[in-house]
Amino acid sequence: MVLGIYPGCSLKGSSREYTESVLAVAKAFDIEIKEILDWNCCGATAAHNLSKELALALPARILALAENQGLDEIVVPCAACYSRLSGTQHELNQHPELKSKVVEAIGMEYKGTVGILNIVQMIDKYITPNIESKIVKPFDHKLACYYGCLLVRPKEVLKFDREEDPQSMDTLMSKLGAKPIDWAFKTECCGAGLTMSRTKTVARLSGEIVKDAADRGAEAIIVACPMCHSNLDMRRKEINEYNDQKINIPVLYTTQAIGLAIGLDRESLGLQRHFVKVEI
Amino acid sequence: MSEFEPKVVAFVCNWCTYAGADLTGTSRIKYATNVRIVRFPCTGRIDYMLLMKSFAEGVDGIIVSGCHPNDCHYTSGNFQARRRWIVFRNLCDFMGIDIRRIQFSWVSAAEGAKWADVVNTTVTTIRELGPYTDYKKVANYFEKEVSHG
Amino acid sequence: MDELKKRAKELLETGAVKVVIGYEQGTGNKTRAAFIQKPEEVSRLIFDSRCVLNLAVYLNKPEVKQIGKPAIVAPIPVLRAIIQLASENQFTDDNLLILGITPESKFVEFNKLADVETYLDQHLIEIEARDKEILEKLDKMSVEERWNFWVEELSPCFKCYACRAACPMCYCHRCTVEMNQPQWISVPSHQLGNIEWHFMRAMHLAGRCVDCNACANACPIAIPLNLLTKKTLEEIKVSFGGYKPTLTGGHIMSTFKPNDKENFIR
Amino acid sequence: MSRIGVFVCHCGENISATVNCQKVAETASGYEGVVHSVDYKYMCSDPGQTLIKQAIKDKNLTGVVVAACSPRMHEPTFRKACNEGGLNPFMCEMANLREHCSWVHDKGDLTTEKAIDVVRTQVEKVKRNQPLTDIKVPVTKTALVIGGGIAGIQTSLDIANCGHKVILIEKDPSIGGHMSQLSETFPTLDCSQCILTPRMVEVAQHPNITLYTYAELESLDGFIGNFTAKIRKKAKSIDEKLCTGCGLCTTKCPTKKIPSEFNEGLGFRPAVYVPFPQAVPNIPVIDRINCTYYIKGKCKVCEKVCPTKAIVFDQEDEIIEVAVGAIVVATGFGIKQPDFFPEYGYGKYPDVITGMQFERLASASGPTFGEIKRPSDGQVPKKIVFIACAGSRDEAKGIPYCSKICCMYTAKHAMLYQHKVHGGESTVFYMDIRAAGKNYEEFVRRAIEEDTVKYVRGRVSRVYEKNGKLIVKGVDTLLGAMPVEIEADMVVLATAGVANPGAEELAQKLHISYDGYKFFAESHPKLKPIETNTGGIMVAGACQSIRDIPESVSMASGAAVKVACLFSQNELTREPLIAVVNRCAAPLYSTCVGCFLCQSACPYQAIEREEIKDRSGKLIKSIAKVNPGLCQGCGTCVAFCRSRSIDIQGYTHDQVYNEVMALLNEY
Repeated sequence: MVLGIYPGCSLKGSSREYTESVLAVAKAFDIEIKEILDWNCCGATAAHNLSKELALALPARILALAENQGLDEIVVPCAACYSRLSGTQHELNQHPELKSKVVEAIGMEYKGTVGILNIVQMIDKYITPNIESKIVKPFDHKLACYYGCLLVRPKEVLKFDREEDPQSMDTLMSKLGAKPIDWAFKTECCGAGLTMSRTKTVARLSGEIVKDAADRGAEAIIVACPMCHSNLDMRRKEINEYNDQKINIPVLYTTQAIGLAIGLDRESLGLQRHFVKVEI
Repeated sequence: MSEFEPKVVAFVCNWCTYAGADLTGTSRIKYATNVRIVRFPCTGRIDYMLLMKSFAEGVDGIIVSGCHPNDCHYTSGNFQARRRWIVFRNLCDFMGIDIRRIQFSWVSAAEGAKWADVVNTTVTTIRELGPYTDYKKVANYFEKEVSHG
Repeated sequence: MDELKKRAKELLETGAVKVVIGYEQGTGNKTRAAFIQKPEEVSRLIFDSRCVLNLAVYLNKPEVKQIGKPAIVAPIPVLRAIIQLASENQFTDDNLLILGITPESKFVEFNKLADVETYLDQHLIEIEARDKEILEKLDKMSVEERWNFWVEELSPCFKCYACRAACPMCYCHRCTVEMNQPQWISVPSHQLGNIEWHFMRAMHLAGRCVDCNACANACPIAIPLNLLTKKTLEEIKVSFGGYKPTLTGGHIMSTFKPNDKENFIR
Repeated sequence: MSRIGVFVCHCGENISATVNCQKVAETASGYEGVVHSVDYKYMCSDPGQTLIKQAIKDKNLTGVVVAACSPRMHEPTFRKACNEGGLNPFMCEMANLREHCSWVHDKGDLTTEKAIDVVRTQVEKVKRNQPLTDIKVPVTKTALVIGGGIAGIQTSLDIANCGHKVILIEKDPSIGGHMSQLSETFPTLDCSQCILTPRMVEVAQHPNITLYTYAELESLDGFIGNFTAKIRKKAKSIDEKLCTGCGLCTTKCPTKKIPSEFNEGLGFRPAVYVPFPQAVPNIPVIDRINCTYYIKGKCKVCEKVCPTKAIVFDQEDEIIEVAVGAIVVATGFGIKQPDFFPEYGYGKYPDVITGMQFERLASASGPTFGEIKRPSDGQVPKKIVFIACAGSRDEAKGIPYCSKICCMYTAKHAMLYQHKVHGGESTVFYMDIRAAGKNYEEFVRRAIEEDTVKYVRGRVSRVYEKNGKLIVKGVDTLLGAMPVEIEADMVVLATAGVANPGAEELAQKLHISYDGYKFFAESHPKLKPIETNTGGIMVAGACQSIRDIPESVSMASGAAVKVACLFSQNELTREPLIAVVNRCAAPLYSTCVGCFLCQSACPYQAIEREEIKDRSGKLIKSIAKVNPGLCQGCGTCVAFCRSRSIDIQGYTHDQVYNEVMALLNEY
């Protein structure tokens, strides 16, 4: 079983532990992960502010690379990259004239047939079915599953989970033996890309999220997006200042939670890289 | 030689365009005399072969007009007609029949002025295009080849 | 093929059907329709790429109906025609047995029309690339050029109506071309009447044509008249999302969507 | 051989000012078949009409062309004159020389030429006209009303009071519909049941009304004036003739904890039940899905206690067949249900309720006897939030339309809350306030100004629970989109009104059309809002689109008038301008090949299947047949028929073809 991966910038930089945990979990489930060679930026939030064609061409090139490298299906762990890639595929499939324009721009053959999975879909499809027998240490904790904005939106494109009240991560965590809490901030904004430029805003937005999770007794927050992770974890100092309260519940990637449940080595999951110590 | 006077025939539905053309009259809005109106109960009744026969008999331009979408007296005759027109017009074009000579329009019973405008612009267009000699040449084979025999 | 022959024989022997309609070697390099009524004659049956006749055309003929329940050898275009005809109320499950042939020349028997319909979902009507090219070429011409093209192509037509006879969808008892009150189609086989005839034929087949090319194959002077029906096929695809023969009815040209798009109505 | 008379009218000077009428008449006199051609000042005047009648007699005319004004103006006049002159009225055609010629063109040869052309076309057309007679269709003077809500009740009473028989069917055990569930009604705040129940009783007692509750339409055949309806009377498991409505069974039934539909799940009912105390008829039904006897095979407590032995466990559904002449569909609306608002926590938090549930809380006959208590713990909510447009006007929820009644009932709810909970605080989140209606805007102002309901213009993004409170998170767009968070004890959602579940299926049984939201489609959005496209079937109330009570009632009375009009005559007279399928000699019988593609093209389901059989009854062929009761004469089928086997009277192929040919070929 071979699966392509598009890491994107975060997974190679600030969120290396996400990559590490994805690879570690994949390995444990005999999934061979092949990185797309020569990949480029997905365009993130900047490209579509500049030019629509650019915003489509960047992800299209990545998808074309995957096709040309013989990958039928890829996993895109970053929610933002995932949104860009699947959005582009959808748009180009809908509009043949845009497609031919973009194909000309990237100078590569592009069919638009690669299967694109976000991390939750990937887990759902390839890991969940075999997980029960592999669990060595049930992840018996109260967890706040935090989806953020991009993982399940827009509905028309993703056709995955309920956009206003998603459930997929909660279901997954229950399977690990955890107790997901019912809370109010599942899809609230974490501040996203403002993490550098307007730290105060991020502290306020992420602060509300962390506080609600803590108030409801969550022992950890589970995320599926490197940006969410950065804001909730790396900005904890600012968050605690905003809340005027020391909250030290850790923020874990879905893959890290799985890794812990199936008894993988903590270091292989990159847990030591977190700002908020992971002590569960 | 006098100026070319296009022959234009209009196929219209009774409930919207025919009534709209009545309103043009009651409002005394003038338009070109070149048009002859044929009344049908509904655009759904308009037979595309009548359009073909009209060209064969020497018209230079055709207007087909009925109720706006959703206004059909029979609720959906115009929707049925529209679908037929889309294919008809495409096939005409494919066979080299000059579709600039067929004007389709929605003219409601309240659009007297629009009717005058549709007629006038169609007549002007046809005047510029000139007589439909291509079709006439094909249609008049009788005169050319047989009548002297 | 052997499988098909075996089954055909069986069917005739048991009396399950009275006739097997299939293909056989004709004169020269041509194939023709075979109407096998005796089990020992099934060896005459053949199937290869030369079998382009749409056999469905015979199903509606009174002479064939008289014989009794038929089984029909049916490659994809015939299957499509059968479903279209069934949707037009021309026959039901009870009076037909279908010996299907897949594009890979494999034999597959269908017991129910509904199964044929499901099977055809994998074989939607698709205009061949070669024909698409010709259509595109014509599209690129000016109106005058297209007009001249068709006047020239159609002028040798002498209205033998082989196209009509070969078409499974042309099963009217009285064709409009034979009406004289009013005279819809100019009688002499001259350009005008030819244009009118072929135009009307294409319109009548719009949304019903199964793209079997039987009409063009039948034309003794090789007029590419299937281009006309292919054009309607293409237009219906562009404007209404295309169609496939379906038992549940809802013919594409006798239904509509309130939001059908056009750009020419003022 | 045709003998046509042409009558050219001057219309005073209206025509003759620009058209040389004399020349028109002279030219026409030269046409083949024209035996009489005159011009006259006013054809529509008495002397003018006499001219026509006289000529018909004197010249033995077989057809008449009146060249005058628009046929839309005077066609009936001249057809009548012809009839009086002894000519079939459909042998008269009009050439429109006024609206389409003299009024729109200047005086000149071209104008006269056009007039001549127009007359010529009509001469050629009328030569091919056929004498036609009006179509008569008998009428069964009984109406079927489907749905016993306020619309169905009103229409039944109105029709019955006109002296006609009515069969009213209702799928629930009692009539009353949604209105019976309401507490008070806007904009007067009078008690809903107080005004409704007398009408319910009137229905039950009316000698002209037959009421079947717990009954649904099974199938419908026929056409206007002549329908046959099959009605399924679902088994109540009660002998209605024996039951006295004493209610002993309902009090003794051991299965008591079934969520009451009438109370929107806020209260309970037993397995044998009447939905509410004022139910009409006051006869219980056994809910077989929840009844212990039907589940486990024993119990029969009700049977033991029933003093009249009215319980019949083995009763079966009964199908009855009735003949009716007209149908009024008044099946009402539905309310969008849970899972639709995960972000508002509906279904998750017991104190997030729908507007209809609030009605039950506020109703004196409701589960709390009119006290506003929250479902979770029975406490009186000190703070309440109403969310308008919960689903309505929301593309993302698939309901782009406005549910129309919510602005008003939300104002009413807030008002009732303020009246009942002194010192309570109510907030309404809204998009726009749509209070168009008599005394409606005033009502909303009263809620805001006198009852101090706080209105916040903005949407709510989420409702969640924290420390036992519901946090309503929204935005105030009038304060520069400021985020607002309100702690509430209870939240009421003004859920979107939707089509009744099953509307689509019913529409298919009735052969009426419905829109994308499954609301039944009216025949014309402006001028025929009550009729459907199927002759003889009307719609009333919220099944056509969401309506409030006054609108439903007016529509119901309107539908009753339509039915009464239909029933005012013994036979329906219809213009014979309808489609016909040709018939000819054997072996063809008809040129129709029975492809039935015309069926899907017909907007009126007027095309039926006719089976031609030989003497032994063997089917020879199936061909199309036009039902003259249903055909409206649009001719869409005609243009669609490949073999031209179907034609439309008054606009036949022969007529229009020759009309066009005459237009183009001068002779």
